[in-house]
Amino acid sequence: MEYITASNIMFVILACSILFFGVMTVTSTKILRAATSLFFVLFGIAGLYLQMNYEFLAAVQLSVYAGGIVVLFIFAIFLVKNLGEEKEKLSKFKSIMGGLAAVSGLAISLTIILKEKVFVTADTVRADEIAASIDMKWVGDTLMGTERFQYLLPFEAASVLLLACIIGGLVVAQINKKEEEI
Amino acid sequence: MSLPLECYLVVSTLLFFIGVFGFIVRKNLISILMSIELILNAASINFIAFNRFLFPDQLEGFMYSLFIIVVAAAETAVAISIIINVYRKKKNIDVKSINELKY
Amino acid sequence: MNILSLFVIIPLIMMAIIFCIKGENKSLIRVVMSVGGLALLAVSAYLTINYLKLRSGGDDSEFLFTNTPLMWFESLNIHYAVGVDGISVAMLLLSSIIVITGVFVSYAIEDKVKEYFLWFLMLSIGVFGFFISLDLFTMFLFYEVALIPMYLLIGLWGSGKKEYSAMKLTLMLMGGSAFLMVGILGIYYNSTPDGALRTFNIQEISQNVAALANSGADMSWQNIFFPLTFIGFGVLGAMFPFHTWSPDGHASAPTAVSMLHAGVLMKLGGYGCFRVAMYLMPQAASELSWIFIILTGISVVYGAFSACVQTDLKYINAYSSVSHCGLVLFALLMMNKAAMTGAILQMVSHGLMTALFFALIGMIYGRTHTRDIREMGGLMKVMPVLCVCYVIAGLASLGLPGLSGFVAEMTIFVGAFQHPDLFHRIFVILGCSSIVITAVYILRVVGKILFGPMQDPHHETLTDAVWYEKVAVFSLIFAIAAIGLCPLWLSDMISEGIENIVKIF
Amino acid sequence: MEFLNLAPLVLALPFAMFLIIGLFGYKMCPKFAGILGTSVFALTSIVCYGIAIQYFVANYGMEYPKEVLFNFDWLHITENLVISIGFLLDPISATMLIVISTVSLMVHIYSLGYMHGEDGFQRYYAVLSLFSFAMLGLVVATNIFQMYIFWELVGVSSFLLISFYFKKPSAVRAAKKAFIVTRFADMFFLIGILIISYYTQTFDFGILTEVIDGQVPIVHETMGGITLGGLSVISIAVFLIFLGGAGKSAMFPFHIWLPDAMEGPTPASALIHAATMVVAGVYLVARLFPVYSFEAPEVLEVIAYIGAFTSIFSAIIACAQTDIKRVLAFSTISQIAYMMVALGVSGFGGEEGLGYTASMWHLFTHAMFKALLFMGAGAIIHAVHSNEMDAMGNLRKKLPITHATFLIACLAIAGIPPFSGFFSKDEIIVAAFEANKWVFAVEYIVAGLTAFYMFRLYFRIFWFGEPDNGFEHEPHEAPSTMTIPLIVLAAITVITGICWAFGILQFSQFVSSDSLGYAIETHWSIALLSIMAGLIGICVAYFLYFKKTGRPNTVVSYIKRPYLWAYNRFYIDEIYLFITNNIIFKRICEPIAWFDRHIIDGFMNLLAWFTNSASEGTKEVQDGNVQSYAWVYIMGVIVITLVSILNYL
Amino acid sequence: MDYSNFLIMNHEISLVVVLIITLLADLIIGGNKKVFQYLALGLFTIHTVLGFTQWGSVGDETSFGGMYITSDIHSFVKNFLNLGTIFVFLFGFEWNKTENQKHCGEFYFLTLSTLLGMYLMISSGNFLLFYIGLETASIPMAALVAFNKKERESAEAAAKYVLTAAFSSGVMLFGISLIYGTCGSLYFDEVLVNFFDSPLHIMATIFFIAGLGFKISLVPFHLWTADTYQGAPTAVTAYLSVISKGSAAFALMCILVKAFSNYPDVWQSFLWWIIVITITIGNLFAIRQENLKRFLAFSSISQAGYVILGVYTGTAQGMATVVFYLFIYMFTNLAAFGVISSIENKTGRLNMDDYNGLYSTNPKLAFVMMLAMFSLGGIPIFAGFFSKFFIFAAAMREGETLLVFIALLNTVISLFYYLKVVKAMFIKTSENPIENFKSDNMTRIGLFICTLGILVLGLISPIYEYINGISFGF
Repeated sequence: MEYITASNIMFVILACSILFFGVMTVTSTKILRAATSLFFVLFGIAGLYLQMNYEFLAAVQLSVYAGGIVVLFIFAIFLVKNLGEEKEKLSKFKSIMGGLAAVSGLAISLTIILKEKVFVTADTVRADEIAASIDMKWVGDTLMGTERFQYLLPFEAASVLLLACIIGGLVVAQINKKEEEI
Repeated sequence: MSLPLECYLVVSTLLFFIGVFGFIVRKNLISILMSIELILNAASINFIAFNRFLFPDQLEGFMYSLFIIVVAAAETAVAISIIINVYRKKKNIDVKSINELKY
Repeated sequence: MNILSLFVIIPLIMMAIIFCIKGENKSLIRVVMSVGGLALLAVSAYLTINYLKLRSGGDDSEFLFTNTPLMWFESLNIHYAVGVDGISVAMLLLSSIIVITGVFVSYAIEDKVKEYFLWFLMLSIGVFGFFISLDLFTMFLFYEVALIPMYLLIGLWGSGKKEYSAMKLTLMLMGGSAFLMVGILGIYYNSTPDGALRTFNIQEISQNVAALANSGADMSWQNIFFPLTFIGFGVLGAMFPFHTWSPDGHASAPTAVSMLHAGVLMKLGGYGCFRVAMYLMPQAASELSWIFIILTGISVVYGAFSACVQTDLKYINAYSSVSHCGLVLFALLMMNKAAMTGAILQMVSHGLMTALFFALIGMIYGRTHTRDIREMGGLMKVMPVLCVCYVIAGLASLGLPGLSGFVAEMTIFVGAFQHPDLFHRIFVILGCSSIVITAVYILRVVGKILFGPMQDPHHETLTDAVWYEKVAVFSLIFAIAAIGLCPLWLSDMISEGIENIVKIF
Repeated sequence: MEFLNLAPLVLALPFAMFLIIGLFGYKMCPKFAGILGTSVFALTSIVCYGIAIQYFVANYGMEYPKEVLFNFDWLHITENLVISIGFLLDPISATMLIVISTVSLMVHIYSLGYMHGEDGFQRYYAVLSLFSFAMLGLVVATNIFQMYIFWELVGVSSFLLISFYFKKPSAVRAAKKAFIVTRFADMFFLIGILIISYYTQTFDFGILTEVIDGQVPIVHETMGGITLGGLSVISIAVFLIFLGGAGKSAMFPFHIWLPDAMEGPTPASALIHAATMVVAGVYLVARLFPVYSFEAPEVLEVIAYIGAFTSIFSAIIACAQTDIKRVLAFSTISQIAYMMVALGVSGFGGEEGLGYTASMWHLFTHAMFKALLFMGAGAIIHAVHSNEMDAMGNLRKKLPITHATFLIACLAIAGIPPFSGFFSKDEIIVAAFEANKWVFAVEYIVAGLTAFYMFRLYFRIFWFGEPDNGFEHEPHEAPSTMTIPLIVLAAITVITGICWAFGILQFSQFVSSDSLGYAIETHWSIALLSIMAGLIGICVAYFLYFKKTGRPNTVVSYIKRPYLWAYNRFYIDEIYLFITNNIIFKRICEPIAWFDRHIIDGFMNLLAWFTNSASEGTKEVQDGNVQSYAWVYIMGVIVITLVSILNYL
Repeated sequence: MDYSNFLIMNHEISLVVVLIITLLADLIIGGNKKVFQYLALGLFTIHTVLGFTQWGSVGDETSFGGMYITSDIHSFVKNFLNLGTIFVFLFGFEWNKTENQKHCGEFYFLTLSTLLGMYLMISSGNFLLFYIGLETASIPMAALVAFNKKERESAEAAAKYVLTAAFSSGVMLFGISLIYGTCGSLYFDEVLVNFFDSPLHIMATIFFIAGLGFKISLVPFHLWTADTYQGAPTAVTAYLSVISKGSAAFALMCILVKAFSNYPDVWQSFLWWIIVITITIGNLFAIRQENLKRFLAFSSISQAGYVILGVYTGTAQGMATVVFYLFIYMFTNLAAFGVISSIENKTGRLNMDDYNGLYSTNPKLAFVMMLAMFSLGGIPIFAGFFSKFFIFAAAMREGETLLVFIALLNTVISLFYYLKVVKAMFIKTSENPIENFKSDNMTRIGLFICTLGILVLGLISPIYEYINGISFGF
């Protein structure tokens, strides 16, 4: 009975919604609806982060993911003519094959993960304490430091990645005049 | 008493395979890309959950999730531009339209 | 510089010169090739004489003319180490004879002469390098160097279904070398006592193996790697049932390539079988020899029987090679001095005589444009020189005394029959039956194409051999007869080499 | 002059001639080549005579020693087994030297005329020299392997001579047949050598045939008591060696090659297929006689039976042949079988060894008169251009010298005194009579048959009446190069017979099983019997063939079936043909070749095909759909995980 | 914060400098493609040369608290990646000048940024940096693949590539998350300590290697390879097949040694099977290919199998052979791509049938191609023989007789299709052969160096000995 706490109920609600909208994302016949479901999934995940006291991450998740990426999707959907209205039916064969892969994978992974006894020993109380004490400075230091467990280098690398991706994306998406004529 | 780690793992694993399922069954490229987001998020949840419950001393999983989000954004941008490119060539973004190269 | 390295260096220089010759200056290329070939022959003759001198001077080290091994890949302890014993000297002599005669026969090549000779030289480098190597790695390297030119030589200058044959030959031989590489690496890693430096040097490996065996170490690794190595080389030695590249390959190859391939390259198989497989893994060789005796015994008889009903001249000769080379391996497996000496003699003899055969077949084919024995007849009348030579080749092949084949076969039969085990002796008797079958197919051909009435009126106007063909053919016959009439120097030279090997069994 | 020192010349001269004429003959004028070959061989003959005579003279009345005139190592096979080339002189080799050099010289001379104008005249002489070299080398062999070497060489020169008219398919066939059949027998010879040498560790005749205390010690000690499948190894070995000899000497069932070998030039037949090479088998058995006699008497008995059977068998066939050379060929087989019988029934030492002496003596006389017969036949063929009896008849006036010499030879072979054949044959019959009555009976009948078919031949050629269609052109006597050898040989036939009759230079004084000379008493009782048989044969032949009558046909019509069988040589050739064509080629070679192309090679091609079709078959995996890629991907991960986990557990 | 940490990153820093200058130069002189290319190429060559000098060899160092690792072998690998990239640029020079290729500057920029990603991937000591490096190496690559904008194939190839890349990075992330969960850290050194063989570890490793296997194109994670190679511009294909694959293979080896080497059985057991099927499937698919780029794609899959054979051993010798193999493979495969791209640029022909009779019209190109094929097939005296031999030697040392045997049998199949190319060029004749032409100078320089490399690299033992001396393993 001690599991019935507000946060746990919250978790269940979030988990259910994540999974529900996840399923919706991959099954809904209308692509806009799928995008919306994806938005809710991401939203739910942000909720999970919040619940785990990682407010910063939740914020990033919301702003970048839900705010950026999903919007990108929606723009793309609109860019592609008529896609918004098209109905997408799942082919039976694919569903069976996909289901087979997903279910068997799920079965195996879950069995393995749940059988692992490592997690039981977790010191939850201490974890809660530390989680409660995360502040922005710590996050900032971690992101900007050069010591162990600090992430300046990946941060810098990610900047190159982003730059390259922007340029790459531009190159690919750029419309050549000649091409238009064709 | 908070819920055990396993709950999070179950959610993430389910989400992961929902994503996999989506990747395999969806018909158009953008939906497929969306399925990938599910997969990435599943991993993200894992990192966060592990960090939060098992190794709270450092922000490793936290940071990882952060970078996943960043990379996912970049990736999505490039992928969508490529999809648009495909659309221009084939007037279509059905996954079936990109199987000229085979065998 | 070590005299042995000349065998690799001379062809390399020749390659360089020919590579630098601008355009298709055929006559110049031919001159270069002939001069180089003669130089090789001279070097091998010089080597032989000096070798015999040194031996009679009482030098009894296992290998002569060794160099100080040049370190190549230090971490794997790979050296460039050369040296010869009587066996390698014999093989080198054989190779240089075949190469020079091959050059003369190749005068007939008119198309892409430059490329032809470049590949031809690469083949020769492989062959010579293989025989002088004392290091397993370089040996294997040269082995493969010798194999690959075959593909292009057959594919480009061959005849008939050349593409198929070239591919088949290359793939099967490379399949063999796949076996071989495992075997060589297996030897390399297993032959060393714990803690000692691993080595590719044949002599050192042999000593190490002996030391291991004496110390009672587990030698069962040999049971894996001996068959692999033996089969690996056996493929090239046309051992049943891995011989089927040989008929197709030889049939499609251009004349000189057939000569070189059957005359020398197939000898690499036999040489490798004992220099690597048997010499380095004597325990397994004794234990497992029976399997291969059965296989090679089958080869001997089977090849001969198959040759009896072939209609293509080259097929007949190819199957005859299967039979003769089978005899080589068969004799090697008897593992006594006499039989092994016979085996090496047989290699030399078969090399010469099959080269002669292929040369003659090529010349006949070049004139009649057919190799089908049903379409020829009575050629003796129009080209007596070639045909008499063909008869001599045939007689050598069926073991006429006074020609090399007899010496080799008799040494093998008598030697092999000294084996104390009844099973082996029975197989020797089986092997003896091949001499009859050989007579059948040789005479069948001689009777059909050289004797009898003319089959095709167009053949009436054919011409006899031209000078370079005569040079090639006569020198081969001279060598065959020289060995056949006075075999003692050769057989003694070889058996001295064998002595070192036999004592480890 | 010490001829023994010239021994190397005996081998060297003919070999040199072979090389010289063979390599440069095509540049010489044919006549020069012929005369060169002949004269050099004449020199060789002189050396041979000199050696033989000196040997016999020097040792007359004593035990004839085995003298090794020279012996050098040719090939070391093992420490003990060394093949050497040498010159062994003992009574039988000395006799053979005489036989070979005489007949060969005669043939050399004869061929000058007979082969005149033929294509390949030089080639003929080259091969003739090779043959002489090989045959001489064979008889003087100091060890069994040297013998084998020259054995092979005579085989090949026989092949080359039979196929001399290489444009004639029948000649080529005959040559192949001769070579392959003898080669088949040689294989047994080789195996026999292998077995003997394996145990005794020697090839040397001197050691192998050394007799001490009624046994051959080296053989007895190393091989005695060892059995294989119930047979003693000695018997097996020496029987195999005998088989080798049987092949060369055309014993049943290896006899089939000899009649066909008559396709070669007639002088070559005279030399090789009548006088010298074919008796190599007899010589071989005689050479190893002590081993047979002491260590394997049962084999000797088998030899006697085989000989007896062969002799009657071929004599019967000879009666029905119409080709004169074939008649002579079968007669040769029959006569060689006689010699074999003689060896087979012989004991060892002194009178016991009568068969041995008789065999060698018959070998000698037979060589002379059979060569004579062949050369006579050659002269006849030369005259009428046909081998068939039907094309002949009534030739006695046209070919007087041939007729006379031929008659002498016929009388000799029919066993009519005082010609040489009578004595040699008589001794054989005596020896047979003393050893084995069955064999005696057979040989006795054969003596009669011999007289019959020889005189059938004689009458048919020289009397009978001219052929129905007349001659193509008028027959005339051969040139002197051909008639002189006839006369010489006829003279030898007569003189040796008379010498024997008067007991001068009796053969048994020179050749005996134990190398000690002894005197032979003619057994007149048996001799009379055999003369009777000969006379009866002659009478029958006279009755049937003296004049052209219907009598032969009448007789034939009585015995139609046997006659047909005999005429077709009891279908042995057909059986062989069946075996080679239908069994060896069709049932063995072709299936093997098929197996090789389709199963072994097919397997390799199958591998290639399999790889290719695997390649084709798997291409659907890559169907171009990125989702199926992902499916494969994730399934790969799942399967690998599953397998790894199961593996881990 | 200690910025001195950056000081050991000589390669990366100089590359970033080149990257920035290129970007700027593109803005300024991008219109003049020739000058721009010379500039970029020159700069990058300087960077490469610097890498080979003393300045480039940093020695064994770590910085950022173990996040970044470098050593001589890392430097060497980076150097040869540079070298390979130079070849790619040389072969792409002509293509970049064409009208269709409007984004010459971006081509250089993107290529160099992926190269930077590979540097980081190789040198990472932490899964996060590794991930970033991997993504930097693969996402811009998708854009590169789509560079042939006129061709439908290029777009399709890019789409397949990017989707599969994203999918596989998802799988890999899931694996890394589990590794994190079980080992408690993302630093390799800590993973090494905490890693053991529980089912979860095994699963995590498999997910992780699957993600990386995508880049090395191991079967069954390889299916994108052929399509992408075929559709991508030839220069990019070359880059993908050599540089990208090589760096990933080396990274895999580093991680396996650095992070998972305490329980090698965990990964060896399934790598064994992956090697077998990779080599086999690669060969089987290559047999029937007609398009040469597609053909080389499958050939590179099977080559990857051989590389992993060396990785599989996990020993220092194994690493030496892997690096040596990749080094040789770079020269060899790039020579092949050089020929293909020069012919494609001139005639646009790519099929094996088009190459019929090439020797009679363009003997030099045919000769280079033949050498490349022989070297790929492992024929002595060409360099490929040595690299294969050493790989097998390394594997045999671990007693993997069966594996080596299977791999060797597969070389026979591979020889079959390599010889098919040789056959087309030398033996077959054609009605309509590729006419004789002169390649541009850049291609010729590149091909010349590659040919030289094929011919002599194997024979020069110090190279292997050097690599062997600086390798590490467990």
